Amino acid sequence: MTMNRETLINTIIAVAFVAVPVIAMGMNEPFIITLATKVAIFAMAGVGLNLVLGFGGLVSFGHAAFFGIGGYAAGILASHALNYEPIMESPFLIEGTTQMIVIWIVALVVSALVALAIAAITLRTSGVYFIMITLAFAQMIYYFAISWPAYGGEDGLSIYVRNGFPGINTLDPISFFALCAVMLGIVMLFSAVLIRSRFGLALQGARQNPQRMTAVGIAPFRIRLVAFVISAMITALAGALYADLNRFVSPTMLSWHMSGEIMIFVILGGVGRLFGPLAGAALYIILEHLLGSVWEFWQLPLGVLLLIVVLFARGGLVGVLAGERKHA
Amino acid sequence: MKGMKTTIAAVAALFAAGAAQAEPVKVGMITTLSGGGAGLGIDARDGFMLAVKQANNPDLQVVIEDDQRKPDVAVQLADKMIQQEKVDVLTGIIWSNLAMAVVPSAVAQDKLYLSVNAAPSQLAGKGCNANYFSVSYQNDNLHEAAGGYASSAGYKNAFILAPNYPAGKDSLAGFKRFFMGDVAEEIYTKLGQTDYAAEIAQIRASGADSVFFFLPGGMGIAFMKQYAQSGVNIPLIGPAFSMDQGILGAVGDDAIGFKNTSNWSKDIDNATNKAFVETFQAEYGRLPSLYAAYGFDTANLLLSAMGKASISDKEAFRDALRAADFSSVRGKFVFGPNQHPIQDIYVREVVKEGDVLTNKIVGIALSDHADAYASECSM
Amino acid sequence: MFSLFLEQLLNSLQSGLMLFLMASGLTLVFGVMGLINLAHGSLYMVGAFACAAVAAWTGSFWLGLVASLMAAALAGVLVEMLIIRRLYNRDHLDQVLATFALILVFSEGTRWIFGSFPLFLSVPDILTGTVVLPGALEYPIFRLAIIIAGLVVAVGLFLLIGKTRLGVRIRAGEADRGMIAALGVNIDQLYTVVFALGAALAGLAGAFVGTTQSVQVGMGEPVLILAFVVIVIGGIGSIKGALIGSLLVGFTDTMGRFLLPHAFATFLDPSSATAVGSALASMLIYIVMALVLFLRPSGLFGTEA
Amino acid sequence: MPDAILSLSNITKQFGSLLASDDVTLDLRKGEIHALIGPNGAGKSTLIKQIAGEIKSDSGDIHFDGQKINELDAVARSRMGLARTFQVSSLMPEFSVLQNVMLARQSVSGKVFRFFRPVLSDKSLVEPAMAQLERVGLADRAQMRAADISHGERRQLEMAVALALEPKAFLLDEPMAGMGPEGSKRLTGFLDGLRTQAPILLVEHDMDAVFALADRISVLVYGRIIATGTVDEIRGNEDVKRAYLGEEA
Repeated sequence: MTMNRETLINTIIAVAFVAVPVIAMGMNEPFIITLATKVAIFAMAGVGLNLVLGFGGLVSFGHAAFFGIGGYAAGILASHALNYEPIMESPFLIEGTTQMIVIWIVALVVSALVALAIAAITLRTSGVYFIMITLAFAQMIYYFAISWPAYGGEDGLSIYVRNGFPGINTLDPISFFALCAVMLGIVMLFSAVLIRSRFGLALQGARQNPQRMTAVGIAPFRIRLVAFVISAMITALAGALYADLNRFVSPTMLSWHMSGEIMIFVILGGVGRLFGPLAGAALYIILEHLLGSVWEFWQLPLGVLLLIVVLFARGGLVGVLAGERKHA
Repeated sequence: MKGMKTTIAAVAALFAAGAAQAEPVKVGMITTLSGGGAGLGIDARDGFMLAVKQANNPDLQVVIEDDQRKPDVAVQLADKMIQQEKVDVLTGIIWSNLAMAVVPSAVAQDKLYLSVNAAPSQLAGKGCNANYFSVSYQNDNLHEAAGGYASSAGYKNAFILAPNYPAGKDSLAGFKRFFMGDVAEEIYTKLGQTDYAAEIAQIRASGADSVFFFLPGGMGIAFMKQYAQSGVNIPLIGPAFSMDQGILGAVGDDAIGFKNTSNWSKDIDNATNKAFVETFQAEYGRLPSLYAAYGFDTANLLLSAMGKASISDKEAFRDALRAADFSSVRGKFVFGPNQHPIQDIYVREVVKEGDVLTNKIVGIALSDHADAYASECSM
Repeated sequence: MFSLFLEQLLNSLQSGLMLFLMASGLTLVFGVMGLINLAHGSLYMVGAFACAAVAAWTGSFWLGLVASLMAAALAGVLVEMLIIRRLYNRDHLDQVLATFALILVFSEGTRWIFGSFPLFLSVPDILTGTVVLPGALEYPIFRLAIIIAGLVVAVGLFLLIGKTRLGVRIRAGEADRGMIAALGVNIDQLYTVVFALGAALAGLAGAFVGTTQSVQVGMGEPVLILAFVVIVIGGIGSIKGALIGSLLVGFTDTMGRFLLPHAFATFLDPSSATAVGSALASMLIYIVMALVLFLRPSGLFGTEA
Repeated sequence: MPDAILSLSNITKQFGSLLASDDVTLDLRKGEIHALIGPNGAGKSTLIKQIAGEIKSDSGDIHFDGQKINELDAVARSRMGLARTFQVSSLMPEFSVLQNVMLARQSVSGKVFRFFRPVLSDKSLVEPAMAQLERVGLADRAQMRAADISHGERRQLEMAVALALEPKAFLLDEPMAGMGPEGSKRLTGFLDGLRTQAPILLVEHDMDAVFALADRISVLVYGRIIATGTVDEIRGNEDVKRAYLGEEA
C-alpha cells in the first residue's frame, strides 16, 4: 500500500513540475519558467548527491566542487569558442565549443577524474570525518577558482549566448526548461534503474552493514568509489546546465553554501527517495520566491519553516506524504 | 525646514509633470538587501528612493529585489525583471562580480543599465556599451586618486595590500598607475580574511613610509582596528570604501585622521548636496553614505532624461542620459566618451563632529579625472 | 627578520587560541551529545553583538564581556531545550538541516534587531597600546591579553573536565551514553549544561574577536568552518585534539600567508609570486586537513568510530 | 596434514597486555567438523576474526586451500571460499530476506558492477538464493524485511547467506546462540549433514551440540590451545577438566 502511495505522490509532483511552467507560459509569466528550470537543475544536482548520500550513506559536504566543475566546463569552453581562442595549441589543438553535448561530455569526464582522485582519499574516512574532508577538497577548489586569474577569478565568467543544442532554441525559456526537464527525467530514471541493479543492491548493502559486505566478499570501498564518481558526474551535468541557465559561472557555484544547499534539497525532500531531490528543490525555491518578495528579512521565516519541517516532518516531504518506507 | 522640503518636492513634481512625455519608465533595482553586505545595498536603495520620492513622478515605477550578494541569484532576477516585469532600466548592483554577471547580457538585450556603484574595468574599456552608464565612477578611480595623493603628499615608499580577487588586483594596479614612489611590498590577502596580524607585522618590518590598503566591508573594519592597536604608525591611505559612513561607526575613534579618497563627501559645498544630506537624515535617521549619494544621483540622472525624451525612443533617451543634465550632489557632473564620469576626486579625512564620526574634505587628489580605459572603448 | 619571525609565531599562537575557544565548545557538544552543530557560529555572533550592545550602552567592555557569556549561554539553553534536544536521536542529516535553519534564524533575527550595519566594539583602554618584548619586539597588549585569556580558558577547561564532577559526567557521556543514565545522572540537564558551556565559550570568543574585527551579521560562518577543520584534525570529541588542532591551524594559516609568497619569490617574479603564494596560502589549511585525515582517518587524537 | 584445508601455525595476537592468541596451531580437515570450545574470553572470536582476515595476527601463518593467506584481506579470503557467520547476526536490516542471500550470490557470480538489469528479475540470482532459503527453512519469509523476522530466523538467515557463498570451509561463530532447544536441535541435524559439503570450524557453547557433531575438539583457554582430540579424548582429558570444566582432578 505504502509503495503505491509514494508512487501517487511522485506522480503528483512530476505532473505539477511539468504543468506549472506550461501554464506560466500560457499566462506569459516567463520568470516562473526560469524558476522551474532552476528547480530542475538543482533537483538533478540533488539526484546526484542522493545516490551517495541517500543510498550509499556517504554524507558528502563537497558536491559543490562537482557542480562548479560542470559550470566551469561550460563557461571555459564557451568563452574560448566565443573569443575564437583555442584552449591549447600544442601538442595538439583543442578549441572551445558552444555545443552543449560536447560541453556535457567534457563536464562528465573532468568531474569523473576529479571525483576519482577525491574519493580515493576521502573514502578512507567515515562519519563526520568524511563530511569534513569532502568539504576540505571543495574549499581547496573554491579558493583556487577565486585566486586563479585566467577565468575571471571571483568575478566569474560570462557566456554571452546560451550554448546550443541541436534542434532546440535554447534561448527560448520553455525550450530550455524542456531540455533540463528531460535531462532530469533521464537522470532520475537512470538512478531508479541503478538502485535496483546488482550495483545498487551492493551500494545499499555497503550503507547498511559494511561488515557483512566484506564477509560475503564484496569490498565496500570499490562500490563506494564507483558510486561517488557516478554521483559527481550527475552533479557536474547539473552544473553545466546551471551555467547555461545563468549564462554565467563564478566561484559561488563551488562554495560550501552551495554544497549545503544541494544537501538541504535532498534532506528536505526525503533522503533516499527517488523524488526527494525534486520535491525538496521545488519547496525551497518556491518558499524563497514567495517569502523573498514579501519581507526584507525573509530568511527568518524560511529558517523557522525549515525547522518545523525537520522537527515534525521526519523523512522529508516525500517521507511525510508517503509514510514509512518498506524495503527497496 | 519641513516647508522647504515640501516646496522642493512640489517644484520638482511640477517640473516633472510638465515635461513628462507620458511614457512610463519602469526601473528594476537589483541590490543586496540581506546577509553581511546588506548595508551597502540598503544605502543605495534608500538614496535612490529618496530622489524618486522627492520627484513624485507618477511615470517612474521602481521594482526592487534582493540579490543576496549571489551572482547566480542576480542573473535570475535580471531575467525576471526583463522577461516578466518588462523593465526599461536596470540598476542597483553593488558588487563587481555581480555586475559582470548581469550587465553584459542585460545591455545586449537592449536594456539600459545605470550603475550605482560597481564599475569593473571590463565594462569601461573593450566591453563598453551604449546602454551602460556608470553614475558612480570607474572601479580604479579612487585607487588612482589615492596613488596621486600619495605622490603629492611626498610619500616615496608604499606598502600596498588588497584581497586576492580581481577587484583587489585592479585596485593595486590603479594605485601604482598614479604613484610615483617605490612599492615596498605588495600583499594579497585572503578574501573575507578577518585577522591581519601577520600582514601588520610585515608592514611594521617593511620600512615603508605609507600604507595603501583596499579592504572593503568588514575586512576594512578589522584591519583598521587591528592596525590602530598594533602601535605601527605609518600613515594609512585608502579609497573611501574602507572609511565610509556605514563603516566608520564600527571602527570608532581609531579611524580619526585617516586619509581617504572619494568623489563624494557630505561637505561638498553645493545646494543639492546640502539638501540631500538633510533630507536623507530626516527620512532615515542616519547620515548618508557614498552609496546613498550614488543612488540619489542615479535616480536624478534618470529623472532628468525622462523629462527630455521618451523611453520608447532609445537613441534619444540615451542622448538625454549622456547630457547628464541634472543637479548632482557632486557638483559638476560630466560623462566621458565611455559613459563613465569625469569628475574631481577629493582627499577626505575622518573627523569627529560632536559624537559622530564622519569625513571632511581636505583637498583635491585629482581634478577632472577620467578613467584609464576610455581609449579602449570604441563607441 | 628574526623578530618578525618571532612576532608571526606569537600571532600564530594568538589566532590558534582564539580558534580553540570556538573549537572546544564544538568538540564537547559533538563528543558528549553526538551533535553536529552548524549554528555554533551563530552563538559566536550572539556573543559579539551582546558585548558590543552592552559596551555601547554602559560604556564598559567588561560588562559587555559578561553579557556576551550570559547571552550566548542563554541562547544556547533556549536552543537546546526547544530544538536541539529533539535531535539527539536523529541522524546527522537532520541535525545539519536543523542547525542550518538556525543559522538563518539567528542571522536574520540579529539583522532585524540590530540593523544591517556593523556595530562598534573596541578594546578597553587598559589593554590598548603595545609592549616591548625581549628581542626588541613590539607587540600589541590586546593580542597578548587574548593569548593569556586563551591559555587560562584552556587550562580551566582541562581542569573542569579532569577534576570536577561535571567533568566526570562529561567524560562518562563521551565514553558511553548508556552508562551515565545508569549512574543516575539527569541526562537532559547534563546535555543542557554542556550545550550552554559550549555556547558560552563561543560567545566569549565572539566578544574577544569582535574587538579586533567587525561585529556584523554573518561573522560566525567563516569561523565555524575553521572550527570544524580544527576539531576534525584534532579528532572529534577530544579537547586535547581541539587544542593541538587549533594551534596547528593557527600556525599553518599565519605562517603560510607570511612565508609562501616569499618562498615563491625565489623562483618567480614578485607579482606572480605574491599571487600564487597567496592563492596557495588560502588553500593551505584544507590541504593540511586532507593530509592529516589521509594519514589518520580519525584525526590526531580521535578514537576509531 | 595433506587433507587439511585450513591450517593455523603459531598464531599470536596481543591487545596491550592481554594475550588473545598465544601460539595457536590448529587445522581443519576435509569432511570434518572441528569444534573450538573454551570459557568466555578465551579468545575464540578473536581467533575467528584472524582467520577471516578482519584483524591481523602479530605473528604466525595461516594457510587455506594450499595457499598462505596472511596478507589477504577479509574480502579476498571470503572470495577464496572461507564463509563465516557472526556471533551476533550481521545482516542487511532493510533488505528482504531474499535480497540478503542474493547479495552473497552476486559475490559468487563475480559480477557486481552491473548497473542496469533489476536484480529482482535476475533468475541467475533469485533461483539459487531461494534454494538456500529452502534448505534452511526460510522460503516463506523470503519477502520479509530482515529487520522484521524473529531472532531464530535471523540465525537461519546467517546460515543461508554462508551457504549461498558455496564455500570450501565454514567458520561458524556460535550459530546456536539464542536459538532455544528446539532450534538448536534442528540446526544440529542440519550441520551434521553439512560436513560433506564443506568442513566446519565451529565455535559453540552448546556442549550437547558440540559433543553430538564434532569429529575433533580443540580447547582454548587464555588464548592457548590446551588440548586437541576426539570427543572421547577431550572428555577424558584431565587438563581440560581442570582448566575448563572446572572439576577437580
